Amino acid sequence: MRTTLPLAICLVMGLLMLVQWFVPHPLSMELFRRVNDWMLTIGVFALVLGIGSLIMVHTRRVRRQTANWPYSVVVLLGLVVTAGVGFVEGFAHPLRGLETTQALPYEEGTYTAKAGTITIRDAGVKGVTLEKGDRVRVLYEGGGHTDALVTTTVSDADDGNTDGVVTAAIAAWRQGVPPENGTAFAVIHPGADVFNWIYEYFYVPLDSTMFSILAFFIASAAFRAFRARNLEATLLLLSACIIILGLTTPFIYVWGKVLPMIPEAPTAAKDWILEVPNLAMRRAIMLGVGLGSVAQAFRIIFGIERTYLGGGG
Amino acid sequence: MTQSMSATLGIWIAAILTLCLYSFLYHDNPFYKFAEHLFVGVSAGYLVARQYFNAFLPYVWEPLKRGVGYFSERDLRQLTQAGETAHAQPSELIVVVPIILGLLFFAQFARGHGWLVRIPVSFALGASMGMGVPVVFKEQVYKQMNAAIIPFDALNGSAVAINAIIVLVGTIAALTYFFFSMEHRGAVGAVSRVGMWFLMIGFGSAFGNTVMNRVMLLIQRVEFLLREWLHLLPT
Amino acid sequence: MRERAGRPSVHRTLGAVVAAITACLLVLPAAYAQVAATDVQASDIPNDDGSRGVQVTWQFPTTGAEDLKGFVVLRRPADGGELKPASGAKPLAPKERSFADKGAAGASVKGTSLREPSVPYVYVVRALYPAPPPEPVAEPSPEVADGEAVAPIGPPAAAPAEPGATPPAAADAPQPEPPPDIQVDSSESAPAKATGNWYHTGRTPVLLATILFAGLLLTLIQLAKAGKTPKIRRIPGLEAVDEAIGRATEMGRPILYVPGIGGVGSIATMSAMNIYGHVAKKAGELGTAVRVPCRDAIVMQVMRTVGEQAYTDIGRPDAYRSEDVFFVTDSQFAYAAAVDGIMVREKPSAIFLQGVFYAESLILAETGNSVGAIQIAGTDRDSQVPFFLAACDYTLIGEELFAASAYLSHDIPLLSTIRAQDIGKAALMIALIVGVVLQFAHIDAIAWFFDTDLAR
Amino acid sequence: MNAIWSFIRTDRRFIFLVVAVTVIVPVLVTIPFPVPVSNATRAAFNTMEGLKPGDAVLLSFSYGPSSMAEVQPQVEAVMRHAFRKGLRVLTVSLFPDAAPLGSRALARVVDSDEFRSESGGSRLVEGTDYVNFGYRLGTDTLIRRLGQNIPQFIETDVRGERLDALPVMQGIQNFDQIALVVDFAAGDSPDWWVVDGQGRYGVKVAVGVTGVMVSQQFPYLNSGQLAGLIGGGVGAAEYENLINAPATATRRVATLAFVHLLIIAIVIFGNVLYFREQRAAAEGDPA
Repeated sequence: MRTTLPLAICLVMGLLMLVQWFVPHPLSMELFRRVNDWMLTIGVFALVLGIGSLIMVHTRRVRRQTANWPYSVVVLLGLVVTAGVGFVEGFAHPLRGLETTQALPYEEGTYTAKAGTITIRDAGVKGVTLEKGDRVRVLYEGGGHTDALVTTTVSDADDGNTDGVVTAAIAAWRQGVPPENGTAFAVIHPGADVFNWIYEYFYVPLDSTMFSILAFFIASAAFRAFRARNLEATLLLLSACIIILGLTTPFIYVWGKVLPMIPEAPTAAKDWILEVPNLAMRRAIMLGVGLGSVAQAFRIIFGIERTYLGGGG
Repeated sequence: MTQSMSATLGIWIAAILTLCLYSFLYHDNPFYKFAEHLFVGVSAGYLVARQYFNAFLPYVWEPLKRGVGYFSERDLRQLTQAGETAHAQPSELIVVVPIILGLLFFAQFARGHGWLVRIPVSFALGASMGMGVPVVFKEQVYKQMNAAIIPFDALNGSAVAINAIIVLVGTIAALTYFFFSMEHRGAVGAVSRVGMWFLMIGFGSAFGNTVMNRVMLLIQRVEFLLREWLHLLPT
Repeated sequence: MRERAGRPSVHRTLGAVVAAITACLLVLPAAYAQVAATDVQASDIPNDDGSRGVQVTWQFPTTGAEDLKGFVVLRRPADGGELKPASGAKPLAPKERSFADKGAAGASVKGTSLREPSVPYVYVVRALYPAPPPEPVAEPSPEVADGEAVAPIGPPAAAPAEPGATPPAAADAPQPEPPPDIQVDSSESAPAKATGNWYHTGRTPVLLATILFAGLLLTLIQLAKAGKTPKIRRIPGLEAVDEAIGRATEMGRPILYVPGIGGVGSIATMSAMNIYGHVAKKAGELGTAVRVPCRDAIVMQVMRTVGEQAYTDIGRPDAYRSEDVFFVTDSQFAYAAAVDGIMVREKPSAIFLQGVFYAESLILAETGNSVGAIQIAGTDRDSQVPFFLAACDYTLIGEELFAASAYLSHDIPLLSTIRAQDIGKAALMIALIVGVVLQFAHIDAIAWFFDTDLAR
Repeated sequence: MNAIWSFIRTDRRFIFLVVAVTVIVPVLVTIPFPVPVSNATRAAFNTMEGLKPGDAVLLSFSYGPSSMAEVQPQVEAVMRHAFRKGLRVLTVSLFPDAAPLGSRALARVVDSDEFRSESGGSRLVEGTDYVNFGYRLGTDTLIRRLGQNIPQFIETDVRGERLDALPVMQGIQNFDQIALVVDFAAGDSPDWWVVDGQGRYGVKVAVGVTGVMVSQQFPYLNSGQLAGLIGGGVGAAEYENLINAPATATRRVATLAFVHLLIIAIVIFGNVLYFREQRAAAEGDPA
């Protein structure tokens, strides 16, 4: 039971999805979609375990005051603050979730503002929902603007037709008095701005900096590893150097001046390596890896390889 | 050029974090440790919120709600807008199958029932392996085989012909290197040695080609520090 | 006769073409040859889920109708109803001889991949000609066998659908400004319906390979069980595994096992799990800790199962610590930064980098190298192999990683699957050589077999 | 002397320092470098140069933020060239990630000094001189749909204006009226354009790609299926050079050249060290 059931599930799912690829029928497409959705669902639960593991590791460090424990506080704070901001902002605007603020400027329609309501006539609001918490902004002709908060969610479709005429209940205008009727206005759907600010100014720079650190490591790896120890190592280093020089514009320029009879040689050599030996070797790896992957997949489907279940069972 | 307060603050934070990470190149130090742990925390927090709104709600919660016919005011509004009536869709309840599969992960905490964890694992594994087989055959094996043969249809000019033959020889030699069930001695050894040369030239070219890309990323980063942060460069 | 209407015979087609050409020649002096499309055929587009609709094809003479403006394809439900244009507002170019009517497909069911049942349609192809100048009107020739000219009045639906009906003369119609085009309709096609198909014929070559390979695999396993033990060549990177674990034990420092950033669905990650099983056993016997930072929660889960079993197998289940297998974060570079931190702080003496790696490969390998660990790497991403070659002591290239599990376990069924792979490779090599030779003779049978465009 | 050498050999931080200096100094002090032009980039330039004012070019954006460093300058250079020639510029994004980057490039070029009118605004008018279709779903299917009928499939531009009403779209039905397509790619999209756009509908196609993708495009270039190829940051700099408007790419490529030469120097230096050691070892151990 403990081994047979998982192996049977694996076999059935494997063969089912294998056959599915050969069947273009909608039922088969639906099966494919469902199984993929289900794997996403399963992943959500696994993630709970993963995040749980992360939290456990770091709370334990804090509790036991092991070396570097203050940094574990940083991890936990980063986690709680980022996720917390995401939840607060996401729940505040459930329709838009974690999107950033969107402003829909309308320049062709008209609005009629009264105390407590505003009526918007514009093709752009056809079918649009003004959510509670959205803001209507009216732009003054000479510059500047005034805002009002939408107090109840209302949609263009509420009156039975999507004619692009919406009347929304609003709170007081920020500037006190309702603006004169006019044509320049916008609807602002506030979004998860703090959450996205964290993403843009914490996550993105950290991510791209870590990526760019590779430029340093590539240099130190080249220094240490590119030694002409034997024929294979020499081929590796020569091929790398030819490619690099073929992409170095001043080198090509100087080459063209010194050897004008073969001015294109560095580029041509670079291209030849990429197009001929490189292509051959990549093709071989792809074919080999392709067959290897299929064999591995069959090993798992047929239950020959069962390490993932924890040994022979 | 005016920047909003939040953008200015953000650029300062981004610049300082950038320098913290670069400090690792000198030595592991408190600044790097801080940035590294912050990076882990923020990325995990980002993941949690994203997964909640983009995976948990649409793939777990909403189908359950639709299945039992519980609709929020907002759902109802959307349904009527789409011209549909709100009624329970029991077929959606099939989502309990993956939910149970997912919950089985927690069986590891129940003594004696740990083996139940194998069920969701074998489900996900079996399905992805099954999906993989034909696609790998088509995308890797068939496509490459076809591409390897086609050039011999119209060989115009000796240079093209020689290159096509070198590619063919290189492919076969490099494939020979990956033969496992025989020792690489004698003729097989010689061919697989040639295959190794092709592999090395190919790996070298991949290395050389990547240098440009990585250095460009570093230049972009340095430009950020010097322009957006320090304003040493014209915008 | 009913049947013949559904499947126009060659004679009839030829006759129509000849008649059409004759008609053209007859009216040529007037320069307004109004030939109709002939042999309109409609059929379900095969190898799809029904969404690509119905393919409509027709014949049209290549000469004699130079002033043809284009075609409009019209359809009506087979059980009656009006003819409506199916090919959009703008006419199809005169060179077209076929049209895929996506509109005939059943509507997709919202939120699913299912489709509503589709309706069978009957098709008519309408040829459009510029209206003649008001004065001399060329009478459409009655010899036009398989179609008729239709006066340009009203909406297209007003066109008579009955073949052989006497066409009203164009001149009789009122002449609005600008004059509308002259419309010449073909006769109706047999009904056709867009359906989902149960087998994709273009994928037969892949099916063949799948069955052959699976059969080969299972046969070899049976043979191996009957006592034919397969041999396998030395793989240096794998021979070093035990050495690396031993060294870590001597130095009293932990082992770091990095399973890459792939998910559980990727084959390289699976191989990484298998190698981990072996490493955990060896290290467990020697009492050395193996630390496993994970980027994917399911991978972490499986790694824990594998580790637990490994310790059970060597009889020390209590020595297994599940917290040694832990989740870091799913962000690629945050993961790399954290693993770098572990490397410089815990100074492992052996580092395994096995599985799927992208750009972070060199970040990890260089840092590992700088702390002086013995490093064994393996990945199926050929673009990352050079960085492992540069910074690690041993590198498993591509397929070698997949072979590792069989190699380390000495399990006979597993070893025989490696042999199956080799036979597969040999078959590919032979196919390659034969294919190239045949290609010189302009026989593209093998290239065709491997053509993936058919399988789309 | 030997002590310094052994320090360099054992401490890679020396290399890090040199790399940092080699990047920062050229970024700060712009050093003009000659950029020789490759045939592939020249072919792209000549194709564009051969078009007549009023011809339509379709720019297809199929890249993302991670390939921006190389591709974005290509987009700006090609766009600038097209506007200079008085061509009608149509843009479409094949991936959602690409849409903001494409719009940003469009805004930068349109609002640049070169196209400023006397009144201070840009003399290029959206809808008259150019149109942005935004992101459209469908990848390769999209290309086939565009080949059949552009206004019918796209309907409205990114602002929601109907295409039939836009002066820039007058007379444009399908690929027959598109003089050239330039695809800016970081993935498989050149294949789609060559197979579906060029192969099926016969439209002329040129591509701008990231450095790592260049080699895969050569078969297409040789067979004439591609009318030009701009490869990576270097290709972008070449194009900037050809249209005589050196910008981001020219500056970055100058810096890149220093780092490239540095790496070559590092490799040579490493080998010199290696052979010295070998010789020393051989002399010290005559057996």
